[in-house]
Amino acid sequence: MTTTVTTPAAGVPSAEQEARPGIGQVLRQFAGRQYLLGVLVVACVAVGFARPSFWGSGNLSNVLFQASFVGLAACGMTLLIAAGLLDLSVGGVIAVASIAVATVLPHTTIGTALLLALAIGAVLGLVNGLLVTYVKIAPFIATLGTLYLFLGAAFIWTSGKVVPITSSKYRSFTTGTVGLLPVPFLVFVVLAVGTYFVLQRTYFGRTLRAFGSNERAAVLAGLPVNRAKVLVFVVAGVCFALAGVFMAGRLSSAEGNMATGFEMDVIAAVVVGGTALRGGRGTAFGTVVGALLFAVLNNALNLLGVASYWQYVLTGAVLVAAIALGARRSSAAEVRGAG
Amino acid sequence: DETTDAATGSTDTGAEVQFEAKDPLKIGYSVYDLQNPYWQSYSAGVKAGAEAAGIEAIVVDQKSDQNAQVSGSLDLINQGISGLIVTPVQPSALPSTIDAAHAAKIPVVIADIGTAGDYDGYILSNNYNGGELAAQHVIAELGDKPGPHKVGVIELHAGSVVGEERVAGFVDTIKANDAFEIVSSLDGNDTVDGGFAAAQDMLSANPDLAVIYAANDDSAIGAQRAMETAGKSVADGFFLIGFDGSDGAQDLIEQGLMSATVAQDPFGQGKRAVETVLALLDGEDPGYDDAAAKTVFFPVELVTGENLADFQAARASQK
Amino acid sequence: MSDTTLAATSTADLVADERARSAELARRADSRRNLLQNAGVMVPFVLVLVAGIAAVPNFASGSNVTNMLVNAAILAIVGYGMTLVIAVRGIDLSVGSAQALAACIAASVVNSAGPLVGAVVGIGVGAGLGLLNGVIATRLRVPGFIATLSTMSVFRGFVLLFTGGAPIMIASGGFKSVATASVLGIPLPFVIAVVIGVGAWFALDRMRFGKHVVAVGGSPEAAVDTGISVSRVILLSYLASGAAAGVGGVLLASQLGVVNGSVASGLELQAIAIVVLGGTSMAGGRPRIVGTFVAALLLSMINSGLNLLNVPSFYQYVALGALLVFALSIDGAQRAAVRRMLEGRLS
Amino acid sequence: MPALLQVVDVVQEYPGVRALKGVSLELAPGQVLGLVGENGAGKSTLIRVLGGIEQPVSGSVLVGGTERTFRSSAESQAAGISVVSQEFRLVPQLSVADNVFLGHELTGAGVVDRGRTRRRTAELLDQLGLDLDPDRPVSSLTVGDRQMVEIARALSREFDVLIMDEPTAALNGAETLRLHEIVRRIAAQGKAVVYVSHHLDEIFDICGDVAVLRDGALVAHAPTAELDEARLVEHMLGRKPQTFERAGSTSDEGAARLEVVGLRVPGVAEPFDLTVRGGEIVGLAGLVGSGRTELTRALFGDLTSAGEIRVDGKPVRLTNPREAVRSGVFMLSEDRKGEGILPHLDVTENAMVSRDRSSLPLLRRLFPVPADESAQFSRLRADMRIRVPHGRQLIGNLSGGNQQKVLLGRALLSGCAVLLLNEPTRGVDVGAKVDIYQLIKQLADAGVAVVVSSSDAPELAAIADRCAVYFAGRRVAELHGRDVTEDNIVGASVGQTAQEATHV
Ligand SMILES: Nc1ncnc2c1ncn2[C@@H]1O[C@H](COP(=O)(O)OP(=O)(O)OP(=O)(O)O)[C@@H](O)[C@H]1O
Ligand SMILES: Nc1ncnc2c1ncn2[C@@H]1O[C@H](COP(=O)(O)OP(=O)(O)OP(=O)(O)O)[C@@H](O)[C@H]1O
Ligand SMILES: O[C@@H]1[C@@H](O)[C@H](O)OC[C@H]1O
Ligand SMILES: [Mg+2]
Ligand SMILES: [Mg+2]
Repeated sequence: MTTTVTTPAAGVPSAEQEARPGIGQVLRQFAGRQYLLGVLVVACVAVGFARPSFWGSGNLSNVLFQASFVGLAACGMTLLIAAGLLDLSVGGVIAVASIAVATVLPHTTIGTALLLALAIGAVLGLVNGLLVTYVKIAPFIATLGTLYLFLGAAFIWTSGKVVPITSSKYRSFTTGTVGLLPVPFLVFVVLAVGTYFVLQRTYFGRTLRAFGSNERAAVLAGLPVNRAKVLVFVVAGVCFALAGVFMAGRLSSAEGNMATGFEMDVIAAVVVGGTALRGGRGTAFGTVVGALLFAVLNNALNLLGVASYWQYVLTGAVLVAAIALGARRSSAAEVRGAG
Repeated sequence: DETTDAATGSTDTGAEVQFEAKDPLKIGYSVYDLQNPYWQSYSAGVKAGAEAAGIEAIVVDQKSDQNAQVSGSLDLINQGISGLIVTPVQPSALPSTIDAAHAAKIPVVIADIGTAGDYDGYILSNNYNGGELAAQHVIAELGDKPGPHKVGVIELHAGSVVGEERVAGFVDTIKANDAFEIVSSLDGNDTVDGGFAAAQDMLSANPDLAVIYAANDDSAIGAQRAMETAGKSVADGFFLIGFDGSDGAQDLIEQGLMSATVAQDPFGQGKRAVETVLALLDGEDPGYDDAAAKTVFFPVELVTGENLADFQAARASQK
Repeated sequence: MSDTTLAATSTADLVADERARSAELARRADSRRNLLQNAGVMVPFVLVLVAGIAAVPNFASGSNVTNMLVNAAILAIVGYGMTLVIAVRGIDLSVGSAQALAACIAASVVNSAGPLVGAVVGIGVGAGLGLLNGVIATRLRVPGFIATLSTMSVFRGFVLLFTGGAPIMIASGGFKSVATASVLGIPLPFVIAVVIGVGAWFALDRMRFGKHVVAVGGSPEAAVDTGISVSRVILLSYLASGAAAGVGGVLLASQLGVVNGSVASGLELQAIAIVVLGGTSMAGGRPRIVGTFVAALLLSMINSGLNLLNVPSFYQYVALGALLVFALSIDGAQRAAVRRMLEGRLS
Repeated sequence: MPALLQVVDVVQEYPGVRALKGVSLELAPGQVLGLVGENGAGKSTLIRVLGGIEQPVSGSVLVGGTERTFRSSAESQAAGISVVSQEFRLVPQLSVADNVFLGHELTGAGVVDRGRTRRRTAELLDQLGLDLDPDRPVSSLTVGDRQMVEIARALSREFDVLIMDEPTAALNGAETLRLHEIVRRIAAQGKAVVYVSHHLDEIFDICGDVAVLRDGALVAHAPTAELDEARLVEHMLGRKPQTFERAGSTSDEGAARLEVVGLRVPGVAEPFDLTVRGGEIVGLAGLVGSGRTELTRALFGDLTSAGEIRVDGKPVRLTNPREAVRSGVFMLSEDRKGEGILPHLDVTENAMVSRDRSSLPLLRRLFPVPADESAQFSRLRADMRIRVPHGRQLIGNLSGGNQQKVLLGRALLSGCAVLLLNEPTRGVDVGAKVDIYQLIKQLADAGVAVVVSSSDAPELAAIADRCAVYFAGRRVAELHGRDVTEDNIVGASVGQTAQEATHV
């Protein structure tokens, strides 16, 4: 048997050099995100090539409107999903908050109506938060239950009727544009930046990601897990209500059905954007791209005149293709030790 | 420049809008939901109307989504159409769409369901009247037999505009008659499986149910199957009435499995909607039944086993 | 510490006793936890059952019981597949569309080639769609949520294209009677659901495949390290889910006698709901077929009970929501109790 | 002698890390090879390559002289390699028996033969001297028992080469000795064993040869007989080891920071009394199951307990960990993966989550300031020699020992009055251990009351001023000052003191 004994090398242990994240790694991470953005850009260019009217200001603002409704709600959902939670009651919260706006608008100022909507979003979010945190019901079922509860409340409140919004001031505020950009889109961008900030730059966001990653460890680290859980549902409720505020303006009305099925669009935008359902991490930037991607896709199918039934097929197929392409490249995104 | 800022939502105030036909002449139809046979016929009618006029029709499906109603209509406007036909999932959401269309000098014709805003034409099926027709038929057939006859109603999805009217027309008429009692009114979700489940449960709760009125044909078709399972049959005097006059319902009536359906004329309405748009573009009178409300009325008719053949013949000649 | 062998032996005895004592404690805590966890959905089930019988007229009537059992059966079968997928940390949002496509193709094949061929083709279609989901999730590495969200749309498109949006009436009386037939007074679909359920339970609890499912869902790293082919297990789970949707689709076609492209929409939420209600954890690794089965019955009873009471649709939303929350809050309270009890364990 | 297993120039890389820089090794039948090295040296990486869990960037693995590429763990197993990995790879939801035979179930037609599985498992466990019900779900097992199940699993397979990555990290002395017996027997059967441990005495006990990895490179490979512990450590660290000197025992004057009177903890037989003064390090010793863990959990509000707890003289009611932290108590769990790391967060955040912010400037108290936090982390990294390329690395990508160091950093930053440490240096290399002891000592000197619960008797002997020894939920001994020795602790732990009643 050979015996190789090298003498211990004197020197600085390598761990002491202050290494920053390798430039390669930063690039790779960025490319991981850029990738979806790339898909989005390619999609826009391709559609614009086939249908130049895609770049028309009217069309762009239409796309941005669509992206904003989903996106506003998706900001709240991003926080929830990063925390390993979920809220299916989006459609219910939007309905109740919007109906409230539509109901009080004739009697008060727009500002008051808005505040009322956001307050309702917060209260309904609180209900979800308490059920999940203290009654300890799985988020999926708790919020499925409250979805029905809120929808029922909305229908009962309005007797199933539509509550019209006649205030033209409200409508022009919620559907107005600043330059080329729709107001809700601007709000969405601000909210997305805020979401990024909350998630990455605050102790609250860190707590969310911490218990989304390993709840038991977060509790033992002394983090205010319960409070954060309740709070994130409240914040999400406010985001949903905000989406409702603008949606109601666009529809000039509010009613129980106004956002049925919306929860799936919202969750899809978040997940496609790259926030994994298992929690622990979230990307607000991805959510913005995800929301835009869906809006562009739907718009493109209409502009290209794709027949309805084929739209179902193509929507799904494009989505799979887009994600599959990227998934190969960034499969290393799985987190070790997250079993 | 045809592109408009479609989202400003500013309301045109009364001023007469000058329409302008663009070249090539295309019209757009934003349809409620193509999963439903009724709207399939409607859209076929629009296409037929366009073809007859030698123009192109672009159809966009809202897929029952209110937001898609708005964005889909705007997508059409942004494609340089000359006329817009909309069947709104949510009529109250129409005004901003209409404003955008008008800004692009495009006339807007509302196809069924309901209106809001400054529309240029409205093609309407009389849903309340349809409910009345269904009730009157039941009363005529059963009214003198000793009652009270138990009646079940299958509603459209919660919050449906036309559903409310269809149910109201029926219920108001039936309630006025002592021989009938409405014992159950359930949501059939506008679908075959929804209608099945609702009928199943109302038959369980009321084994002596005598009448089911379903507010659309898909749910009536589901209800028929539930009746069969529960051992009820039209042949034995049970009454099953649907709404729409869809092909599926006609088949069941022909086989003696369904009593009647309140037929609307979606195909005819679609054609008429196109004609209305073209007339507006040409500055001609579209021939409204109610000029003040810019409305064209489409009557509904009751189709039973007896008049089915005539009905079908009339419909065939229409195409 | 210069003690003799005598002290050493009694020391060993002491240690052994101590071990035995704590093992016994842990064992008892385990079995009690199992018992309570299994009881999870049973409590609301029994409550609703009793309330239904006591307060809802005709709830226990023959026809209503049959209806509830058949509806529960069709839902439960889809739920079994979903249980499997969720147990491996996946999710299948496409079950509704897959069921619709299977039902419509089955219906048209029944009309052209007879009931048996139709049924087989329907199930085969479901399995094929499930396989497609599995391939997308494993080979293309698309997360299950996105994969099946996409195919939910794709399959719905397929079925609408296939039917052209028109209903397909099934002519064969024999086929339609499957849903209404009964064996010894028990509806056939229910018997089928029980048989499949027993099979699924056996496969999960007693077979190699089941151990692998639990491993992949419970600890993917452990599964990889022990040489289990994780992607094969995931693929098979999606396949099973599709096949289950296919079976459900065939039964649905038989029950409805007429199907069109829009049947079974929203089924995915119901299916996931019963799976979670039944105690299968979304975190993976705990498939609970029996729970899924009981939860399907529970949901079917709730739906039917509310209809029998003729609760207006607006209030049905509220009632269903309240019942779901209530049912799970009982479950949550139980779990909290178990947790408290488990804290007594030595570690 | 033909080599059973050969590793030729294996290189493995992760983003930003070259974990193996061309390692070559040979294993002969009957050989027991010790594999040692600092935390993050690449031991586990090498093992993952051999186990087929990771594919190397370059280099080859030869089994019986023929080159093999393992694309999965199944392929490595088929080639006769059986691995006990450092991180537990058990499925908590499955029973002990199912876990042991996971991946190579005893089946007929796909149906698991439960009887045979149970019997074979019982035999294997018996061999390991463990009396454990094969039907128990793994979720209910103690860490030590889980370790044994892992070992049983490795033994249950057919193998020519057995590789064990820190198998004794969670075992007590008796169990360790039994495992050594088994290793010797296996070697005697002509099979080869690779044995990783940070307990160098073990290496000298059972390994014929030892290979030393440093920074991904093989720096030494020699018969154990040619080395002594000091030289081995020198090879590992690339420098002379420091030694930990316990400063003279602390005076008894410090104020009591933690006072516990009559605390009743479920699962612990006797009410619990304890007083810890600031600056004092109190050890809790005892076998697994003795109740140590429960005590620390109860003191951290993680177990419901009744009785009196005072922190700095103020009575506190601790019903959850959050309250405990707010009252100035912090605890580090022994379950690193399950209850310690936040896998999706980077090492800096993992170290900072519990940081005491009360004395920070306002901005930092309201928001985490990246520059400040990375400075903090750099300090920790230097103090504890954490091997990590940068502060943004995810903690899951660190070696086990380095994860442990980050968690210790978390505890150190918690700014608590009372620090409860469970197995603080489990899996930590010899060099870093000394650094960590130093840090704990510093913390105590700064006035913190430290309670260290450990199954590592030498560790307690090294740092504890006082040591309470538990047996079956009873305090059987309390050792002071010079009496805090390895022998005394071990003796008391197995109950001898219970009979002799020397102290108490
Ligand atoms: N980690 C935890 N585990 C279990 N229960 C907890 C936990 N943290 C908090 N709780 C419970 O939730 C309640 C509210 O908790 P919260 O997280 O708001 O902590 P807090 O002590 O009130 O912190 P703060 O005063 O900063 O809000 C607590 O009184 C406690 O009963
Ligand atoms: N998946 C990964 N991604 C990035 N770096 C990794 C990954 N796995 C391991 N490393 C790095 O590779 C190096 C070697 O790690 P390894 O686990 O082999 O160390 P080890 O010798 O087993 O240490 P310990 O004694 O602490 O277990 C470490 O620097 C570690 O951070
Ligand atoms: O039957 C149709 C109904 O389903 C739809 O909702 O509205 C119009 C109808 O005629
Ligand atoms: Mg608080
Ligand atoms: Mg290691």
